[in-house]
Amino acid sequence: MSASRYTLDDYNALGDDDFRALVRDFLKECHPPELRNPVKRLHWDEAKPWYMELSRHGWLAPNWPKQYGGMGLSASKQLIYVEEFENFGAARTPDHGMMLFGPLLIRYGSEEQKAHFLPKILSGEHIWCQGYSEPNAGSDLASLRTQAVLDGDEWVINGQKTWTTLGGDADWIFMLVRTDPAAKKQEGISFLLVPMKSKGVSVKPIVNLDLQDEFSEVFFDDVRVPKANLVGELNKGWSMAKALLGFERIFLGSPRQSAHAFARLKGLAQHYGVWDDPIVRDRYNQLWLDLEDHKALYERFADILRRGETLGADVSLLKLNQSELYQRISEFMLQIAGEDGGRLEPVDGNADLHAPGIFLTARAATIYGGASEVQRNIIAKNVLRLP
Amino acid sequence: MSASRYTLDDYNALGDDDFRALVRDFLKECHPPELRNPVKRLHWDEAKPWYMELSRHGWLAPNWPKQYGGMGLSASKQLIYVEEFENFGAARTPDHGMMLFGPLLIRYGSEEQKAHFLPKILSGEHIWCQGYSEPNAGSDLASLRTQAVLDGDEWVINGQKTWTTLGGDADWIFMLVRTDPAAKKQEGISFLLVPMKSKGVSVKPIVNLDLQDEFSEVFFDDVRVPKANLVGELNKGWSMAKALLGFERIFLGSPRQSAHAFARLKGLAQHYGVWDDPIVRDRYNQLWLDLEDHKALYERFADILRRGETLGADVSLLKLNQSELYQRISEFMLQIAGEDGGRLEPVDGNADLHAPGIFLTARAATIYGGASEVQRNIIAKNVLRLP
Amino acid sequence: MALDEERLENVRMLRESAAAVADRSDLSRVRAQRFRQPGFDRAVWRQMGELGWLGLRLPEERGGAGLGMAELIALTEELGAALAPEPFISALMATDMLDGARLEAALTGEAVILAAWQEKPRQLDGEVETSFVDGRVSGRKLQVPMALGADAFAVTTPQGVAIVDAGDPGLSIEITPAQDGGHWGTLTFNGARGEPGRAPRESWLDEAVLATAATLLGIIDATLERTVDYLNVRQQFGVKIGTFQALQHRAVDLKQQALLTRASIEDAAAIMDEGQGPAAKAASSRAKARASDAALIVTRQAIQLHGGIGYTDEHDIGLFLRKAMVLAPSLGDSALHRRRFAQFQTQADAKEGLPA
Amino acid sequence: MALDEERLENVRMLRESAAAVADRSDLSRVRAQRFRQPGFDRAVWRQMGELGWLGLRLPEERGGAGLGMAELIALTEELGAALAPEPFISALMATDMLDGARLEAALTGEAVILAAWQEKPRQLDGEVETSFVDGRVSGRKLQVPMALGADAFAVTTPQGVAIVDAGDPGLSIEITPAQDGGHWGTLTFNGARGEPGRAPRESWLDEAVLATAATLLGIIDATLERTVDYLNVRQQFGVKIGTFQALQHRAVDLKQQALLTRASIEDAAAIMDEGQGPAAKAASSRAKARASDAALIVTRQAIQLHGGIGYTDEHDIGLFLRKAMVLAPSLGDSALHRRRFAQFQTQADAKEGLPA
Repeated sequence: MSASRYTLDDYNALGDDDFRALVRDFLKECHPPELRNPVKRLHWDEAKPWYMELSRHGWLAPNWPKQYGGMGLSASKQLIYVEEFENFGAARTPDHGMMLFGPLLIRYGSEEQKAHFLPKILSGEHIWCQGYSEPNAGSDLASLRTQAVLDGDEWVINGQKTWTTLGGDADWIFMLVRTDPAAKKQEGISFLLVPMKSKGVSVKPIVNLDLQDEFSEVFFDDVRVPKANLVGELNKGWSMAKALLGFERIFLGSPRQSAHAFARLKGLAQHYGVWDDPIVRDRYNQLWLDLEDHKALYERFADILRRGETLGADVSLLKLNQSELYQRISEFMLQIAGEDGGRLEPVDGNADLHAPGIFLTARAATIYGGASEVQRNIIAKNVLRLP
Repeated sequence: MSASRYTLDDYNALGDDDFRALVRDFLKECHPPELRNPVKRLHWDEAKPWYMELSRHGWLAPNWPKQYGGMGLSASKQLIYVEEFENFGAARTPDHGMMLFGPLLIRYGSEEQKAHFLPKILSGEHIWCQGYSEPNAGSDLASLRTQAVLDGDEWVINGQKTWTTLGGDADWIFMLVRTDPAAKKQEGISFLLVPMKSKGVSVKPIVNLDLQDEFSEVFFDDVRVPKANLVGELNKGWSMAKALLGFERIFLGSPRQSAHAFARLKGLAQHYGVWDDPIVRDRYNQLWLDLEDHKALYERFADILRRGETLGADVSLLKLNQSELYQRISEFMLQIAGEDGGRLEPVDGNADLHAPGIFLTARAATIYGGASEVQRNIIAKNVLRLP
Repeated sequence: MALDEERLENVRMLRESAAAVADRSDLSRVRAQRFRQPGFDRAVWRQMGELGWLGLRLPEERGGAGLGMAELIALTEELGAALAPEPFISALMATDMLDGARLEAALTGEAVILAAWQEKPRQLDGEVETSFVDGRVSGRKLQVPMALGADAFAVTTPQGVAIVDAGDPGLSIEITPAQDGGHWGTLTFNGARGEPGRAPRESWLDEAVLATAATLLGIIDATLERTVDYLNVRQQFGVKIGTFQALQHRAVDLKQQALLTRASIEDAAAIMDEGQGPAAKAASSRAKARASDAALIVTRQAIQLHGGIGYTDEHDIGLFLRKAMVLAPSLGDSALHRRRFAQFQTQADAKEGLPA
Repeated sequence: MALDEERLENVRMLRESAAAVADRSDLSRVRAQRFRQPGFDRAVWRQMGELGWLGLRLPEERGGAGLGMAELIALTEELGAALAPEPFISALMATDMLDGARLEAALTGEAVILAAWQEKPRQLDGEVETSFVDGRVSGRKLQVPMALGADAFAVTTPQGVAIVDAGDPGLSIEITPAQDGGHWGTLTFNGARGEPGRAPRESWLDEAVLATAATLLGIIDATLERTVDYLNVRQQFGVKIGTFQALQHRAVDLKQQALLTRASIEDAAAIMDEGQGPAAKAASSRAKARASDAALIVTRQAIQLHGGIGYTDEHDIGLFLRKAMVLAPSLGDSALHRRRFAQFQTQADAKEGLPA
């Protein structure tokens, strides 16, 4: 990692406003302009220049401690980092290694594992993908069936993962596997690391409803990896994965998607000549108010993190609210577009005017990361304490 | 019963249009003007003149066969009768004897029972109320607990009924009682007739949310009635009551309430100076469309009756739709009224402008006659065939 | 209002033959055609001609079947349920404007002749500006479905209808690919050679509106059938997801929309079969407003109820959503038709002496 | 944004003392007062004075407690949860306009002095026309809550504030009974004798708006608590109705509204505690729009979830609906505040240089 004027020893020593200014300057100077506000999730070959630029400045892993090459940001600084990246329209890189796997390895991995894997994430040598979901365990992760059986010094893995983001781009997969078939529910699940080039691993892209292919299915057919690729304690994978979800859960409820869509509403209504229609304006105001209230709600949860406390089960309400608001906005966009709501491609190639694209993309928001139905079950039981 | 020019031997011989004209003329000439469009359900002392007028012309019981003193109307003529009464804003009399009890007695009662009770309903000597609901069996009638035990030649009744319409005005109650406590669910329930003046019967009015008292609780404390007051077969009361619900079920879905509320919307919006507000008008148009579609849906079910066929489980959808539409209209009225939405009494004594009154009354529509939740359960199982 | 025996039999037969031409349970033909040009099947088109569908509403003396709106909506409903890609309604609109050999070719399915009437987005009633002078057509027409597959177009102008061949050098066609795998054409006429056609019947546009609403009804019902089937099969947490009360109740709400849409459409068909006038216009707009909204509600919820698999292009349920995205705004979206309903219903009520 | 320790302690203490004055778990006092005149409790009023509530927002140099909006909304939230009938917010508005002995009597709770500012239905900002010339007040003021219990009114006029005694022969009060068991007064001044008062602080009206929103939040939370308790107790078909997934999910939707309302209100309080301007006005309107809508949604659904018993006047849950019916449109309904939010937020964003 080569230093730059953006590489500091202690980012947390800056005031919030100074740090925010630093992030803004960094993005302005270093973010590849052509990758700003991408209409789809970038593949590794597209995102690589930006990934390597982040790496060069030591800005890849805001959430990792300094000692492992991260930025070591406090919770409140992490939120600023994310906010500014979102506001700027920064492209997401294949970031599962930084966001999910890194923190897990730092907390549960052996010293050897940390020393081996973490630097390779930061250098761009290893791109990671995540293997949690399975075809029949969408919102019901506990019922996963991909098995790993110990055979001598090796785990033998058979099964299938799905909804793996950018699976085809990854060098490694961190995955949950069933290691004790007799155990029930969340017990008997372990955390394994598998090279994607292993014999018996195959990847099949999933074409989404919005005709993008960021997800894939990953198949495991007698895939063998060394026993040492287990992370943490045997059969405790589920609790480990869950413990790490804490910080991630607020991001699922970030106003980003809704704000992004909302910001396009006025221009869309103007393009279609309905901005002065009072009925359109009233609906616009309703959604505006919903968005501002959602931001206020988000700040309440962010405050909890800023105070160094743990998020409760009610953070599910945040994700629920954001995903449904995002959809309402996208449905209004479709309505504004009139006949163009049926277009396959953007008007004049302008993604900001592509209501049907945003509408279709938004369909996923209430399904992934725990479907709305499951979120409501969780809230009913764990927040409202209903029987 | 004294005849009049409205008393015909065979109403069904008239064409539909002619019959409709007859009903209109009848109402115009015979309905007491001061009782038209009442804001609340009339008590017996208020409704009596109208009841006796109906009786005088032989128009009390449209649904009973001619031989028992009814009008003997075909299904299609009954619908016209009801429609015109609703359109005119005719006052409802205490009509449980005609609408529910009479048909049941005609179908299941002994000749002696019919000869004794039916004429007294038509003459106004007996006013009947219904004893089905119980405090812990609102939408779950099968779990009713009021018991009747045979002691020699008498039934001894203990328990409580609730939501009895105009219980305090009635001379008799027709009720469902549990006669076999060992039987499960709908089995073991019988149909009994009880004089309201019996020792041990007491009535307590229920004040509604809209501060009216049309309902009451009826308590039974060792009430004794002759064994002969059983109607039909022992332990078959539930099936009998249910068999008679067929025709009644379409009335729960009649557009009447929604149409009545909708017809007041424009005047209300004009009174509050918002009729020209495009947002108000758009909502008005939405509800207008909903109402017209509901009427079309109602006609589909009415056609089934006109063809002499039986209504299926999907008639629940009609009740569900009407009650929720009625509420949406009433909620819009409340919104239009602004601060007057908090008024206890009508503006200038004009019930048409009393949005909060209609709003509160409408709350009941999704609760009585099978709550919306129960209707949805029924439809899911019996119409959609979900598990 | 209810149909007599003969018409019930027409409807039954039309539904049956529709099922044979376009199978609602097998969408492989639909998948094979999508995102290709022209995006529909000439063989199927000729079959439609043989079955008399292309002249379904045309009087018998003009070579049509002379059937009513009740029959037309039954047919388009079935075509909707099977997601048939053929531009059937646009062709029906065109047939109304044809005569002689053109008409015959259109009725047999030999030729595909489509209506080109719309000049602005969100247009339904109102003036058109395309000119037809000295046998030459100049102007611009929008939203012609599957325009690439057409042999000719029936073009509305203030000077009367002009029939223009698709290959005319004075006509250029710009194609916009659509979410349902089809496309629509923007036609620019620059002195294209036109033959005179005939003025369509007054009810022409409202019939197309209602037929489109019925297509959406077919989509709604097919989507709901497939979704209920899925709820009866898919397991989660060890039980069928159809046992979850929240999903049951949501399915009921969708059924409610389906039933209201059907009631609205069949009511409108009955009113239109009785005659023209503001009541008929109001009814067709009411039906289209309901169908457009209901179709988007039902197809959106169907994706949600299918969960992750519903978000893949591989699963057929998404095809219904895409079709609804194209047809809900086509020939007027719900906002347009709500306003139009209110306008014409007010006229109709005034005519009947009801208080406005 | 988060409150410091001292203010958190203020809030905690206010909530505690509020619970002692107005118990959210026992509504017998509320029932005893409703549909009676004046409809609230002088003893409770004096208690409010002793606790310093009536001068909560007033600067210390004017004899007030000098507390912030975060404290005020905590207090009115608790009063809302207990359905306290006292016209607390109207009195707070009036105190802002008082001086000298009047102020002292108002602060101690000795006197009930209420604000008379509104002249048209659905009015918030905008001109008033009541005149105050040569010590005489003439004009008409609407919607003064619990006016029959007032000793005097603080009346806004273009010529400055006038304080008018309730018994003044130039003042007639017409009473409108309200659904919550209270009432409001329409005051007609016909040359009534007025003493000059003082101009209220600029933020005066927005503070009352936000305090009313917080009252609605109290109603929402108390309604939801009671409803969830009921779902945990009531049995049907042999099980607790709280086990029904459809009811669970609906309760979650209500919780969502409750949480959004709280976020909106506490956010607005923080913004208003930072200073005045369009952002503060936008925030108070946003909170009131949310609270008004959410309160009606939650209280309506609470009746439904209680079933038949919820439709009786005997059950307390209906009292919350009635209160919401009065307060949701009070000081501007959601439609008014949505427009006002958009207007001021546009100004605030322009000030910050954000794209409009």
